[in-house]
Amino acid sequence: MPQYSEKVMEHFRNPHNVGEIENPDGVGHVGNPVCGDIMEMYIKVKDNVIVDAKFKTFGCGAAIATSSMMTDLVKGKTIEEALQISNRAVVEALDGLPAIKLHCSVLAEDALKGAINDYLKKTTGKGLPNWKPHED
Amino acid sequence: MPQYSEKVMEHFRNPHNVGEIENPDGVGHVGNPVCGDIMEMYIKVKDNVIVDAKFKTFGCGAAIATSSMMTDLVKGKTIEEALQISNRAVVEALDGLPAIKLHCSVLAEDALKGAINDYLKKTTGKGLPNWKPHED
Amino acid sequence: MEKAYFDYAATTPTHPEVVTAMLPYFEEKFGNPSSIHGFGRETKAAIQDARLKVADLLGADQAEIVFTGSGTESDNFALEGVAFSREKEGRHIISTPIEHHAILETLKFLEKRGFKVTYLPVDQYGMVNPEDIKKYVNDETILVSVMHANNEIGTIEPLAEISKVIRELNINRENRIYLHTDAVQTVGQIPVNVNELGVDLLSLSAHKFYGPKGVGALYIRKGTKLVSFMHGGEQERGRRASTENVPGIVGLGKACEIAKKELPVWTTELTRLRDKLKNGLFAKISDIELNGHPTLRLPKNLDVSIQYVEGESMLLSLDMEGIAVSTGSACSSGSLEPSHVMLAIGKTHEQAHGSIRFSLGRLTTEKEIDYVLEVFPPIVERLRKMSPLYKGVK
Amino acid sequence: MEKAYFDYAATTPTHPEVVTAMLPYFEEKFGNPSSIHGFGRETKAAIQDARLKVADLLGADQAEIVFTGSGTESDNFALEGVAFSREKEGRHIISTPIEHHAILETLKFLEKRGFKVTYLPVDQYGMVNPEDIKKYVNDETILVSVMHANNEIGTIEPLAEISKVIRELNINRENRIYLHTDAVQTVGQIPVNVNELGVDLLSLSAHKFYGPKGVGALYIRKGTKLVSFMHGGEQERGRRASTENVPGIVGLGKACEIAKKELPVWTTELTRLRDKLKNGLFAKISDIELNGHPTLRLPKNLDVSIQYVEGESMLLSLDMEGIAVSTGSACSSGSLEPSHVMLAIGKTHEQAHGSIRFSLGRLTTEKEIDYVLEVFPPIVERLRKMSPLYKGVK
Ligand SMILES: Cc1ncc(COP(=O)(O)O)c(C=O)c1O
Ligand SMILES: Cc1ncc(COP(=O)(O)O)c(C=O)c1O
Repeated sequence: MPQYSEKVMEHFRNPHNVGEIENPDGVGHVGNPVCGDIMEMYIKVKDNVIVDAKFKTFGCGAAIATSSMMTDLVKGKTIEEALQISNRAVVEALDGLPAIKLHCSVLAEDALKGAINDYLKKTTGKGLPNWKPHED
Repeated sequence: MPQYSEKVMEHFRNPHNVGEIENPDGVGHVGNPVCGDIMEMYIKVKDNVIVDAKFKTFGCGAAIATSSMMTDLVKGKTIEEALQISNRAVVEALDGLPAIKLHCSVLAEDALKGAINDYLKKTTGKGLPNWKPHED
Repeated sequence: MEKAYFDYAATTPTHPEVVTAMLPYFEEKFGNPSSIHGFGRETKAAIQDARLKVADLLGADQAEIVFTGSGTESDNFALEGVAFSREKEGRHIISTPIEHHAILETLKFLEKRGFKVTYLPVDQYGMVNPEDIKKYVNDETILVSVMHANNEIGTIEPLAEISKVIRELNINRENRIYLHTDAVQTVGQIPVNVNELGVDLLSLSAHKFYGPKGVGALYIRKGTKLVSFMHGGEQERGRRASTENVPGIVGLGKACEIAKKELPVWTTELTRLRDKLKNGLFAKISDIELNGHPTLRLPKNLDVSIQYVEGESMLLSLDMEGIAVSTGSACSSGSLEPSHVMLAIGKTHEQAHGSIRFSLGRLTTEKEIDYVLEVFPPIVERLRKMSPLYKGVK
Repeated sequence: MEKAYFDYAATTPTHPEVVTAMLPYFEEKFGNPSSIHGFGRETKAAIQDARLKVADLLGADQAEIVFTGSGTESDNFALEGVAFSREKEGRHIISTPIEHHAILETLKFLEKRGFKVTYLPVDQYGMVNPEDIKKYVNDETILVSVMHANNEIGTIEPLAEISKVIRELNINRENRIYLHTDAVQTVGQIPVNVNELGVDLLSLSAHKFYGPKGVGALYIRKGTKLVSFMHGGEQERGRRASTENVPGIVGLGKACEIAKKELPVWTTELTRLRDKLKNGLFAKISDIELNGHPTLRLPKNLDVSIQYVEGESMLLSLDMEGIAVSTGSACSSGSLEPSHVMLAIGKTHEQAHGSIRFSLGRLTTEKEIDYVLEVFPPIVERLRKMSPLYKGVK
């Protein structure tokens, strides 16, 4: 049972970038109801830069906060920069997560990679090399 | 651990008939340090009637109270009457004893019988038939 | 911020009269009940007085009550006590999949030590069918343990019928089957009588009905064979070692005394408030369903599954408004699995993850119910807007 | 009637500051620490704070402290926890014959379940010789349990030397021998540091040092293998199930905090008063002897055997004067055997039956000592006059 940081609660209370993007350039969809967390991430890309990102999440406080933080972090980043954002970066930006909630940050990383994969497939015909979501 | 009746405590506080009788007509000696209780009972007999009884006891509250009560009960009784006084009569006269203390009343009965046995031996040459103290 | 506590099934505030009853036993009447001197006799008498009150509430004899450190200890004591004292007669135990962890984990421990456990099926309300016991019983069966009411979904099990079935079976058996019930959620909350239920062993915990935390009791019917769980001194007639928690035991006694008096009022009032809450939520929130039995349930309990939203996020959102509830979602349990109870009654993972338990108590007010009805529907709405599962529904 | 409590080794009055610290956790801060909502977070934090205080007193890490329901539970937990988790590595345990019943009875339970126990010899003071462990250890040995100080005769065991011996033995072993100590009589009373003692497991109980009854703790050194004793929920990181006794735990924490500060004062003052009592009694009563070690003993403890008189009768006579003491006589134990400790150190039954323990505490006054010195010698005299054993002596 988690003790969340103030930062996590802030993002949970007022999550940034909630919603869908119409005609997105990439969509990532990860998780399933069995594990209790589902994330959808939408990105809009212009000149190789992520100009907008939004999410929809079914999940716990940590799932919502990591989604919110991840969308914050990627905005304005190039695709290459965005791919460097690890789940650990999200956790740090949130001032930490309880151990049993770390998997939520992995999910957020997966959702982003999924969206980028989708974007690359659409634009280059090839997705991220060897990419598939983590097993839960 | 015992919860004593008021009557037991009365006899413990102010035991009756403590001491020895000089030139007793009978002495009973029962118990041993291993079991934690030792009783000595002295009787003075006149015309087959116990005219005096005294005791010395090493033992717990119940041991002292039962000794005191037993000496009270036998005084004025004939030998035959005295032999009818069971440990249960002592317990009743004391308004009961905790279960783990019942053996003290048995000891008091034994001490009395021992004294009577001694008296009979001295006077008739024969003790109580088949008498020996209870095993502890 | 307004505060509204709806988690009485998790624990209750100690009743002020209980605290008052306990207080003298800390500084003033502090003797060890095993001591012979006056300080000890005083507290020994206090424990005995408490024992009478517990026995009175249960319709038991005082000699059948053993004080323990909690509901969990009572459960461990009952199961291990029977198992280890009767293993030569048989090593088979029957229970249910919806028991509290205090039962389930103890059964697992016993399974590792050579015992076999069969879990009775339960229906969609979590209800056991007493007749099933006949199917699962075998020559080795020494114990049946079925909880009196479920802590999560509130369903009350047919204990009297279960004990009837067992009594019939026992007629033709050499190794009598004992019946234990975990009544942690019922004692002090609905009428519980050990003879009407026909149980041999019954666990209770003080903090679930306005007594203090850290004290419980085990009812042990006369003649029931049971080895000690806590080994040591001769306390509790040699059945439970350790210096007695005198203030706690006195508090438990007082809680039983109060419950005995107040129970009828609590039951009617909680049923009324709970139903108001239920009707209000069902009117204001779509795609919501009740978990547990519609009528044979604890008056205090309202457990619902709300589709498209996850339990912890609802719980935290309610917490931000000062409302305390509980959830069967994995996310709150410290494990990654959602409530075993929800899964056992055939709910989907999604339903389990979306479950919220409101449990009411003697201090619950009409105003608190209104507050939840005002605050909760917009929370659900807001979280649903965020939920990818809700899309198709809009 | 004057009152003088000399039974602090049996239990202590809860410190007023401890009661004050506990009070808010009954009615106000009553949440279940396992609950995620604010009511739960509040009490979870309180428990964590208490854990730090216990760890601080013992020189341990907070993660090494598990709260339990009592000293007895800690003892049962330690022994069964090690035994059941390491039975594949070996089934031999070494202990002493002067342990508390909480240890001895648990060992008996384990013996019935296939474990072998060796009891180290003790000398006339109850002292263990650490070198003896080398003689009794075998390939199957998984645990040594030696109490830190004896509750009856006050002797302090050479734990640091014992742990040194075990450390040396462990160098050449695959199955490491664990060292457990029952420190119920020392924690909060003399300095206890888990690293200086070199123990893997240590039991303590709050009510022995001005904390509340019904709460204890087990120190578990990091990496120590141990199965749970109480099975159920995930409390205490899964090591001890059951809703936490929040007020009790807060009280234990406070008691540790107070002890840490007051310990040096208590120790000197109790030693002074105890020695005054001892010198007074030895001057005024003939045929009296000290039980336990003359110097390596608890400051609070004065245990004597008084010839020709039985313990319970002295105890009751003192009680009539308002003085509370304890005795190793059979007559007070509920069994017919006198103190196993007295017999183990080679005392005769008579000496055992004539033993009286005075144990002092922080509220003991000079005046109380004077009162005992005035009242007790005539009691002995009176009872000796009644004693058939005294005859030859007069
Ligand atoms: C049904 C049931 N059994 C057992 C327990 C355990 O009781 P305690 O927390 O007092 O150990 C609880 C509550 O936690 C419960 O609801
Ligand atoms: C040495 C020792 N160990 C264990 C215990 C048991 O502690 P508790 O009574 O808290 O269970 C005691 C006191 O009763 C004791 O003195």
